[in-house]
Amino acid sequence: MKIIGSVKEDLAAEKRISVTPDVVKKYKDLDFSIYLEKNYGNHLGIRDEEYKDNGASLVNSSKEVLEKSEIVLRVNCLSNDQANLIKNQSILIGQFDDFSNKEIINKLIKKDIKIFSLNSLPRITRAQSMDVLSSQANLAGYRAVIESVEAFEKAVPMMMTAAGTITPAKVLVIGAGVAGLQAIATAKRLGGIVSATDVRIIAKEQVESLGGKFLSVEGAENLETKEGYAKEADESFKKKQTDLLKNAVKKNDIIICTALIPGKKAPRIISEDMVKSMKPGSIIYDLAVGQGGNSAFSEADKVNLVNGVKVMGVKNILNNLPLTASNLYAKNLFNFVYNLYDKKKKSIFLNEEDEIVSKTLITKEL
Amino acid sequence: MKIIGSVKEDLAAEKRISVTPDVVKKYKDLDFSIYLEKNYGNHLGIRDEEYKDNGASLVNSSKEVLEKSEIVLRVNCLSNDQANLIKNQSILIGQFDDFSNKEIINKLIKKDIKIFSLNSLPRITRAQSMDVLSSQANLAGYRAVIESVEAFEKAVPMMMTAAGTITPAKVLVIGAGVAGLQAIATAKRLGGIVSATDVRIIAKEQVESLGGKFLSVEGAENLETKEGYAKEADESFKKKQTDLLKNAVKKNDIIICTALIPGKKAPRIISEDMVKSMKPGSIIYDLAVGQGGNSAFSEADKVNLVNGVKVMGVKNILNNLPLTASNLYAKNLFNFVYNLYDKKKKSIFLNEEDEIVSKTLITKEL
Amino acid sequence: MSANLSAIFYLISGVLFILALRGLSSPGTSRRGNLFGILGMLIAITVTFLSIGNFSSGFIYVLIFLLAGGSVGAFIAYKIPMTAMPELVAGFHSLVGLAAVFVAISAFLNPLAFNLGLPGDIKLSSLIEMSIGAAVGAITFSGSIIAFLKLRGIMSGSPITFKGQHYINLLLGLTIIVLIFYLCKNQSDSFFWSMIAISFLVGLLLIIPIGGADMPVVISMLNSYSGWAAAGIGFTLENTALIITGALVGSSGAILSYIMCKGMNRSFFSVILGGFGGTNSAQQKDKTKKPVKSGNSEDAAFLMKNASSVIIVPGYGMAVAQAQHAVREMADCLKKNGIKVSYAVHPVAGRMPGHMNVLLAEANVPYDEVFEQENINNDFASTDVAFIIGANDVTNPVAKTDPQSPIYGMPILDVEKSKSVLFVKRSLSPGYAGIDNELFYRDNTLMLFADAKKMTEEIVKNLG
Amino acid sequence: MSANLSAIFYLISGVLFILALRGLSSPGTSRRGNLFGILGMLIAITVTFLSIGNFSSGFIYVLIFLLAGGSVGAFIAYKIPMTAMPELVAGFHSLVGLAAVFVAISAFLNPLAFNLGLPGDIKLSSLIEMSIGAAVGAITFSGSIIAFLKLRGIMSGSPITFKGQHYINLLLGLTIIVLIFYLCKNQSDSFFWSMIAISFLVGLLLIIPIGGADMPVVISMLNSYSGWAAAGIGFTLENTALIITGALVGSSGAILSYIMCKGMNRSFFSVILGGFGGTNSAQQKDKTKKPVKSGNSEDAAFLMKNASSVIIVPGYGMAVAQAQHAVREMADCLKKNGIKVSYAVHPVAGRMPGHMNVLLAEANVPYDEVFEQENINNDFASTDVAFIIGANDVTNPVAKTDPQSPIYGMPILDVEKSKSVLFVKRSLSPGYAGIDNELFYRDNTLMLFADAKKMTEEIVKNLG
Amino acid sequence: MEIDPFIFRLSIFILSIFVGYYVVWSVTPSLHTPLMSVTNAISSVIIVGAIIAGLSGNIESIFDTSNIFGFLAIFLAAINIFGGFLVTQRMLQMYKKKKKNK
Amino acid sequence: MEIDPFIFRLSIFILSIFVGYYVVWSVTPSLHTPLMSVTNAISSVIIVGAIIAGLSGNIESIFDTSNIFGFLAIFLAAINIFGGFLVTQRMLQMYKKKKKNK
Ligand SMILES: NC(=O)c1ccc[n+]([C@@H]2O[C@H](COP(=O)([O-])OP(=O)(O)OC[C@H]3O[C@@H](n4cnc5c(N)ncnc54)[C@H](OP(=O)(O)O)[C@@H]3O)[C@@H](O)[C@H]2O)c1
Ligand SMILES: NC(=O)c1ccc[n+]([C@@H]2O[C@H](COP(=O)([O-])OP(=O)(O)OC[C@H]3O[C@@H](n4cnc5c(N)ncnc54)[C@H](OP(=O)(O)O)[C@@H]3O)[C@@H](O)[C@H]2O)c1
Ligand SMILES: NC(=O)c1ccc[n+]([C@@H]2O[C@H](COP(=O)([O-])OP(=O)(O)OC[C@H]3O[C@@H](n4cnc5c(N)ncnc54)[C@H](O)[C@@H]3O)[C@@H](O)[C@H]2O)c1
Ligand SMILES: NC(=O)c1ccc[n+]([C@@H]2O[C@H](COP(=O)([O-])OP(=O)(O)OC[C@H]3O[C@@H](n4cnc5c(N)ncnc54)[C@H](O)[C@@H]3O)[C@@H](O)[C@H]2O)c1
Repeated sequence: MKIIGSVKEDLAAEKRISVTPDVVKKYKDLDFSIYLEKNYGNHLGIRDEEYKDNGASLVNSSKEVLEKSEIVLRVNCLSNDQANLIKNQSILIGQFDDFSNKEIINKLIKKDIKIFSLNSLPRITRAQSMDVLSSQANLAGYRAVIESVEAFEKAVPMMMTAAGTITPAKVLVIGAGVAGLQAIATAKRLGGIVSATDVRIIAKEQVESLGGKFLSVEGAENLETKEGYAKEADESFKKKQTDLLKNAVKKNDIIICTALIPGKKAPRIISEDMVKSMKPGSIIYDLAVGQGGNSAFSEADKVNLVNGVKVMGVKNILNNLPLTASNLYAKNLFNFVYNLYDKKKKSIFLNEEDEIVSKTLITKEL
Repeated sequence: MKIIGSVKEDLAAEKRISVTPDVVKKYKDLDFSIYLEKNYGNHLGIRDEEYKDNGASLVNSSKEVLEKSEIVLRVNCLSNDQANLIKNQSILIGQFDDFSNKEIINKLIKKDIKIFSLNSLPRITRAQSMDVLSSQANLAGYRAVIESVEAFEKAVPMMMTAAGTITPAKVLVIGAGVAGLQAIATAKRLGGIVSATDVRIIAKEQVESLGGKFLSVEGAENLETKEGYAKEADESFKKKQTDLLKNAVKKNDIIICTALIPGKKAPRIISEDMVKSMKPGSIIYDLAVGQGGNSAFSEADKVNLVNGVKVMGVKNILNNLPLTASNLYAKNLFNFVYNLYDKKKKSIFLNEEDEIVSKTLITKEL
Repeated sequence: MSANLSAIFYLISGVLFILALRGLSSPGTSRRGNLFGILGMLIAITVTFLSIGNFSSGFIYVLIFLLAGGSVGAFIAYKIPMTAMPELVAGFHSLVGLAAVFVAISAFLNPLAFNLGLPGDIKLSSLIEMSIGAAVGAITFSGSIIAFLKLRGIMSGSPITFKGQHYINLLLGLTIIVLIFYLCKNQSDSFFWSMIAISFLVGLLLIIPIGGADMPVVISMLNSYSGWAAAGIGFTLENTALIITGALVGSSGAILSYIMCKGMNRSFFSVILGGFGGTNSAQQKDKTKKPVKSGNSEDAAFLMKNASSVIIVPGYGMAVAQAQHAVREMADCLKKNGIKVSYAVHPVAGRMPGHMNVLLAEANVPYDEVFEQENINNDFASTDVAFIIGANDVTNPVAKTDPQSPIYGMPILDVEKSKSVLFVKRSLSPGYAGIDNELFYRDNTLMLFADAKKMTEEIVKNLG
Repeated sequence: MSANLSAIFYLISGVLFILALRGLSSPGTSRRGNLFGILGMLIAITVTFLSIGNFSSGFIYVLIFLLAGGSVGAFIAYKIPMTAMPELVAGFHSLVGLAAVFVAISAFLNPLAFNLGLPGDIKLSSLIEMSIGAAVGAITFSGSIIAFLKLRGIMSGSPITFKGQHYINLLLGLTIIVLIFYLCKNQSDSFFWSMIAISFLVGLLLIIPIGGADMPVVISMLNSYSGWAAAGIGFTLENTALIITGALVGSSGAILSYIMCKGMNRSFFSVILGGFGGTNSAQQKDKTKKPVKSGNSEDAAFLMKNASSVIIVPGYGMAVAQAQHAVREMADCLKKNGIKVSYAVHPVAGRMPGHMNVLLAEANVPYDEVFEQENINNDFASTDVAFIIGANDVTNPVAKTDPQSPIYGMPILDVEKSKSVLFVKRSLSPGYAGIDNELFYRDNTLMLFADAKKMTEEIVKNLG
Repeated sequence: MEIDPFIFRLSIFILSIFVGYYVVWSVTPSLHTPLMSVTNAISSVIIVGAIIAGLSGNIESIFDTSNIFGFLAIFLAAINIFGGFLVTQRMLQMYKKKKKNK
Repeated sequence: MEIDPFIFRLSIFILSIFVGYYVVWSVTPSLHTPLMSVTNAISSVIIVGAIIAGLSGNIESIFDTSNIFGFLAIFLAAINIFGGFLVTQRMLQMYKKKKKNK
């Protein structure tokens, strides 16, 4: 198992890549061979030469790559055609979604392909370096703020000038997970007045550790699971949260939504009324739009203008930051492969006792 | 002279407005009457009611406003039609350009209209509160960075993460005037590594006072005029600057151009070669594009992709920040009117001995 | 009272004096310290009475003089304006010096009464001790008089130097030693009197060349002298109280003047030798003689610690020095002490619109402590300290008064209305507008000449 | 040698001892201080020889014992490992105490030789002084022995308390006083000997209940006792050197132990009375008895000031405490002293990717001082101080060694390789991963228990 | 083998110098002036000598020159004692008031 | 009217206490151990008493019990003197080395 390959994604939907020239070098150090489809990184300004210089082989068609590779690296799931081409018993690593990719996954399992979905990576310390959810959400949080500020028709920081004072923009971050925290940090940097809310009580300290203000829902129990994710809230909690947010939403200029419960539809937190209560010119950026959205009126890849409020959401915000996102993603993949690699035997060995292996491996048909 | 009016601008080219609800109140305190064209601030989310609540009268047509007003407030020059409608001997205040507005200005002068162009405001301490160039350039600097960062496909701040380190983006600001300084501040805030260059030596201290690094052209004389603007540089200086910048440009990810010599075509500072020497994915934002641009390939309101480098420039960047910009602009105008207002006589009095009056008044045909 | 018992009481009064000085070294205990001092003095005087024991008619005279002096002293203490403190202390010193001389003379004239032998046949050691006491006392007296006159303004405060002054002083000092030597040999009155006379002269010559600015150091130095004089007399009279107290005052005075020199960044010797004072005042003359009060970080810390509200006015200098973090930290310290802190940001402070906001935000100053000019200008009048850091033009009242000035008409921050104004800047040089700021010369202004960051950091240290 | 001359020399040696202690109060002058001490001792011994003046054969014996003792002392001083310092000092104390007892006994047996009267008819004052000297000396001796045994580990370090111990001590103390009283009345040997015996007992009982952690305070306290004992003997022998030095050592020891208590945040009395020590060690027992070295800001400042390079390792605690500005300021101070400062940022420090970068950027830490783990991990070995502020998991070596641990396999910062490791955190509680960090218990680790911001600010103060 | 009391006095003198040195070493600058003034007041302990001088000699001739000098010295020292302590008191009162404002 | 020398000694004693108090008041914590060790060494000035005790009595009977106690005391104190100062020296040496590294 020493041949790693990667083919181009569907550029219309995905600009990220799974292999960067940097990691090619790292794979080579472990004696892997790398096959990439030609023009693999062209759309990001990465020329084929850069890959070649680092030791990758570039081949003309995706077919060739898939037929050769024993390990295939992906961002998204393979297309149907690609699934047909991939070698039996090979390993496929990427971010796969149980729901939307069901058919293809079933097909691949039939071909006895070992599918590792990094979406199911356990949130344990050792897995941090492979945690694509973290690495990508982090960038998503940053980017959401940048895009919101760009869309915002006022200046964010406070400026006391001879022509009067510009009051600082108020930014509310809903959900203080990885994406939310980075959003807080970025908004703070730009000089916004930042507050945030979350169902997990521990988030309070974390928000404050970034200089943000935490809006606590009174009497909230701690809705954190052992794994560090959020549990679904009950009705009484939701009611209290709504009351709290009704007020907060009205006063804020920019709202970044990142609330999420893994495996569930995203909680609806901002109602239509709340959106309408905001000042014209305000922004709602809904990062959870892919999971159904935290806010009313949010639609993927659209900007909806509601009473002068821009409600925005992008399905794949990382397409707007593809270079950095790919760098991190490719490193995550490398670290994952490295974990599969037996340093003594100098080859891939799937240790099923390893939580990281067992939890990410999709073995049964869905 | 107690009737002030303002009509809508050409919304295609200008989103800023000259009168905000806030300043209406201030004018009323001085017993002015305010006439505005209906839907005056609609495009910015300001409803006519807000103006009315503060005491302005909203009339149905621009014609009515122009015929009634003794003082007309503008952002840009009047259109030909409007120039025909404006009352003889009235006062017109705004930002007018000797070159592009020549004909209209001549027409107005013939109608014995007192035209004040705030572009010619002397940069004296007392005039700071009316200085539209400053107030607008300040916002332009901020906005240029926000837009560049949005266009930039990588993250700006340094992040050391489990998936590897994101190196901070390098930002170079050319020209450390009002716009440049605010650009430096904004880029610093976002975590960029910021350097800047200018011909005025005093700018070094100012750049450093914002935490930026100053790139000094060796042996540069001080090219500052008494009025605090820049002088044109000689050839030997330009050569030295080019050498310095050749290196710097290559290393930077984002370049914000703000260099300007008043009344002259903007200096060409970044050559075609320099642009091409940059990494793919880099950004050049040319704020001086309206005056001819500091950079090769920069064109107003276009994004040119040159070897993967995005060269951007907007003619009126303030259209992207119209609310804040209008707030400041309207206050500047108010302060200007207030300066014309004789507190004892409680009326407008044009004191020609006042530098502010004499320098801004266009008396002769161009 | 037995000699042993009185010796013990003298020891106690000495200890009380130690506790007095100790108390004075920190504000919290200072008042108690003063009480210890009073108590010590009371004990010393009472014990002296008791140990002499002969309540003859002389006793009444002693009481009369004591009370007369006391009332004069009390009167002066109550009448004197607080601003005249330095010259008052100088004046008092001269009295101690003179008293020491008188006691020495008395002992010299009537050694028997003091157990020192017979007139004309005084014990050698006593004679030496008494001469030293008298000489130092005389120097203290005349030196203090000069210091008093200079501080009072009766004599020009500027240093009066002349060529060879150090040599003359040296010569006179040697003369005193020679005179004492002969006095010991001959026990002749004339040597004694001339020694005292020359000592008076030395006192004059020592202080005349020292400039007014250095007077506090001089006073402390004279204080020290008066201590040594008392100690000398103490040895003569074999009195422990005098010895302990004299040594205490002598050394603490010397140390104090050393500390003060250090605080002013002046060399101890250049102050004491006086000649160097000249350079300093020459500079002052250039500045068209307007006097400026300048302080150090400790003064600033003290003023702010005792304030109930402080307004910080940042300007371009704070940006240049990148002092924003230090300023924030200073504000934190103040707030911890329950002092209200706000920031007043002038619309054109700095060199770009919103310059100060950028920096304050960077230092994480909460937005609700930052006020624009219009909203805070009225608060200065009810504020104890305006802390102006690297700002200048934006506080210059000339903008309100002088139509000729380039900044006429600009609204300014009314910092001068607060009780004390602290200006942190490196020099008296003007700001962007290039005009002098008369606030620097006001009575309630204290200039803190230093780089903004360094000064603020030092203030933080002294606040802690 | 005349009594006067030797008195003067004794005074000089006393002054030298003062200068010795003074020197020891700051690192720069400490070595000179020690020399002063040696010089003072040399003078005291020489003068004693000269003033006795009869160089009989006894003199030879004195020399023999002196040299014998000296060689033993020198031998111990060279052989002892640096880590055994505390018990060494305790051991030495016991010797001083015993020596004082011996001298007192000698004086009691042969008062004539000391000018104290005849055996059985010793001067009252001398008898009292000598008894006090002997009693305090005996307490010092036996107390120091216990301290020594506890520190050496021969005796359990945990405090041994029993009911009514304070009453027993009180009773014994009263007994001593009564015995001295009767001794003065009867001058009977037996009272003298029993008094000494009971004093030994008191020493044992005083120290036994005190826990090992408080031993440094105890040693300093015993130091003080030995001083008082020497002073007591000094009064008996009418020897100024002994009086000055004894008082000096006595009071400085007492103050030092007070300061140490303050530094450890313990009440002076609870330490000295011993009973309270129990509570403390109970806590320690919970922590499975692993000893932790904890220090204060001054220790940290001292360590860093004397380092040539410092690596700062920030963690989530720095973020919680919002200590980034203070940390930056600390780094500035260090850099001003020519110390190299870098920051080591672990990829998962904090609670979000890049958490530390956000904060360091906010505090304006230059990018080129911030290193990611891979690039700086090798530098720890050549670094003097690793300053870990609010980080925990990211430094936990268990990640390398224990496959069972939840953080096994995570790359960690090798902070333990640097010469000293400072941990700023509020307690011994674990970090995010919930596991204990064995670094806390290492020999080259100093824990600084406090809020990160407060501690850093204090360190800054102590650096300045 | 009695020791000359002078030696004792010398010891006392020297130790007092040390005490004086240490006692003011760490004083706050803002207390310099009151400290100076209290030191000044204390230095008028010279009055002890003055009283001795005033009361020296026979009971009859209390107006010997030496006595007169003594009386003058008492007068001067007394001014200093009262003036010095009271003025210090006043100064310190000021500090106290400021504090209370808080 | 001679004063009892005891009073002088008492004065000296009390003043020394003050000096002791002040002299260590501001010591750096890191110097606590060396300071303690030097104080310990200094306290062995008790050797002065020991020498007197050892040499007391007639020249013939130098092995009186009292002398023997004296000799023992000399021995003990001597250990302390040498040991104490040398060990302090060693400790301080460490500090110095660290400094030089800079
Ligand atoms: N805000 C804007 O947009 C803008 C733009 C252009 C001009 N201006 C003008 O700039 C001025 C702003 O007023 P301002 O009060 O902020 O500044 P300022 O009047 O220029 O005064 C700044 C002061 O800071 C001191 N300083 C400089 N470096 C320092 C350092 N490292 N440490 C301590 N002090 C330092 C200087 O005195 P020393 O040299 O004695 O230290 C100087 O007097 C106004 O006149 C305004 O009109 C403003
Ligand atoms: N970076 C990420 O993206 C991310 C995300 C999730 C989890 N994590 C995990 O978080 C951990 C990060 O490691 P770390 O070393 O930064 O943090 P850590 O191991 O959680 O340790 C933080 C320490 O800071 C101390 N602390 C808290 N508040 C403090 C205060 N105010 N002052 C002083 N100390 C304070 C705590 O000890 P006391 O209570 O004794 O003071 C605690 O032991 C890793 O286990 C990592 O896996 C990281
Ligand atoms: N559009 C994109 O391209 C893109 C990219 C990355 C991440 N994301 C999305 O961003 C979101 C956040 O990602 P993450 O990694 O930070 O997830 P996360 O699980 O770390 O954080 C989600 C946070 O929301 C909180 N939360 C859950 N229910 C809540 C409620 N009712 N009210 C308030 N808070 C609630 C949770 O406690 C948690 O802190 C997800 O929806 C993720 O899919 C989108
Ligand atoms: N596009 C827009 O909507 C918009 C809005 C506001 C301002 N602007 C433009 O932004 C620019 C800057 O405005 P400003 O108010 O800061 O002007 P400014 O005069 O304050 O600053 C211009 C700076 O450029 C420097 N400079 C001149 N020649 C240079 C050279 N050869 N090399 C380096 N530096 C040089 C000058 O010294 C000066 O510091 C202008 O071109 C202005 O028109 C554009």
